[in-house]
Amino acid sequence: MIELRYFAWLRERVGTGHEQVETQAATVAELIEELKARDEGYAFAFSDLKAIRAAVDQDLVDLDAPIAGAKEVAFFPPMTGG
Amino acid sequence: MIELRYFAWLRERVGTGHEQVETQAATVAELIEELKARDEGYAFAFSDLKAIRAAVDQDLVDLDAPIAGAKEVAFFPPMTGG
Amino acid sequence: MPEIIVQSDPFDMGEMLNRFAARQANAGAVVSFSGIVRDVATGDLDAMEIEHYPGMTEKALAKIAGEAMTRWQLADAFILHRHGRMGQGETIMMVATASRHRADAFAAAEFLMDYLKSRAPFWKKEITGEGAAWVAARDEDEDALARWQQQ
Amino acid sequence: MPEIIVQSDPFDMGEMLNRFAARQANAGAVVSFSGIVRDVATGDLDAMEIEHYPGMTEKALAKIAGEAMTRWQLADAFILHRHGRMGQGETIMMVATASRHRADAFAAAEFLMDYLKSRAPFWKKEITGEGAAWVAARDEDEDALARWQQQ
Repeated sequence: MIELRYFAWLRERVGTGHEQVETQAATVAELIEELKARDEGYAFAFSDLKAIRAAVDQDLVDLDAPIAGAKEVAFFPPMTGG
Repeated sequence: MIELRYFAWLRERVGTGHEQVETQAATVAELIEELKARDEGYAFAFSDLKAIRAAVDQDLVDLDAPIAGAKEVAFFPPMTGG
Repeated sequence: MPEIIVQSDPFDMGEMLNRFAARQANAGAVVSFSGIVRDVATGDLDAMEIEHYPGMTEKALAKIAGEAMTRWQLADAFILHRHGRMGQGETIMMVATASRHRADAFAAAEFLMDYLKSRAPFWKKEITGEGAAWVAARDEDEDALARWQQQ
Repeated sequence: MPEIIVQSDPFDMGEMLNRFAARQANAGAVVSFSGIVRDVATGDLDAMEIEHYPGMTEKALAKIAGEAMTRWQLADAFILHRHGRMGQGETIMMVATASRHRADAFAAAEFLMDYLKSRAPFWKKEITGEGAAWVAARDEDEDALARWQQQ
């Protein structure tokens, strides 16, 4: 089981801030494909991959990063701190 | 009559912070030559022209600047503010 | 060690600057940056809301500060970033750097800001008379980051 | 109009930063630089004494600040510089800039510092156990200035 976390408008579109999933995905990108296949809400949330950032165990990663052994994968839009 | 002012080590070497002089000099550089001709103290103070900065009426100028009509000419080493 | 603070409470930027400067035994140059909630173009901002990723936030800020400490001759660095709701004129965040060399203090503070803007997990939302809208990331913030990677 | 203060009295950098930031109605980015008296290499600094050129000092600082206001999109600028005698750890001077754009606030503050260092009529003298010595101007301060002239 992996803990998924969502932030900002991605959280609003998905409709939850976190959930636990079983996944066969090897990478973040494959995990996104699994999520998009679930329903229209997820498909819409992840429709523009250029606007999606991801973190594996709280480290920012590229979408082709592996998720083997990860406890937590987070998805969010580009950050706007400062 | 022009008011001359000296600052920092130039003031210490000349031995005064200000004085009034009559001068025939047309430029700052000519004025320096007149001063150097006065005595050894002035000659020593102005011996390294690369280390001399000047202001005419409180505006920083190059040594070849004219002094016609100036009320105040100041001499000092390179500035070390901040 | 750089000090990192993440909090929702308001803070006093002057007090933080004094506190930071007071612990610099021998660094003559102190630079600070403060970000303040400003109005939107339409002039009807009610509040700003900042969401963050607890846990990752502290980790990302510590990493950025550590990187600044190795890239420049810094005596110290400080980052404070708020989350939650704040009104116009309130201070959102602050960074401070201390060095013997002013160029290092300036460069490191600007580096911290550029990284904070687009690599620390904060998301701003503007609440106006029209409703609430997430602030879009700006291309120029990515460009600002790129210059540090070239070095 | 930029505010220029030349004084011998100590001042509180945090208080000055707060005062400056409080009058920025709509500039989200505030940068400050503070210079603090630090020890000399031999470790026996008793005090620093700063001589200046009353009249020209204020004029030179106002000119530098005015130039910063035209070169960058600044909402405001502030310069405070002390003269006279001050001990280790005391604040010598401070500049602050405010802008809607952080890059402008940073660049203008660094520009003000580079000009202040070698174009404002201040001269530093270090008083140590060995006696008093005028601080020599540094080539790198002239180099720092040169980059602004190329633009």
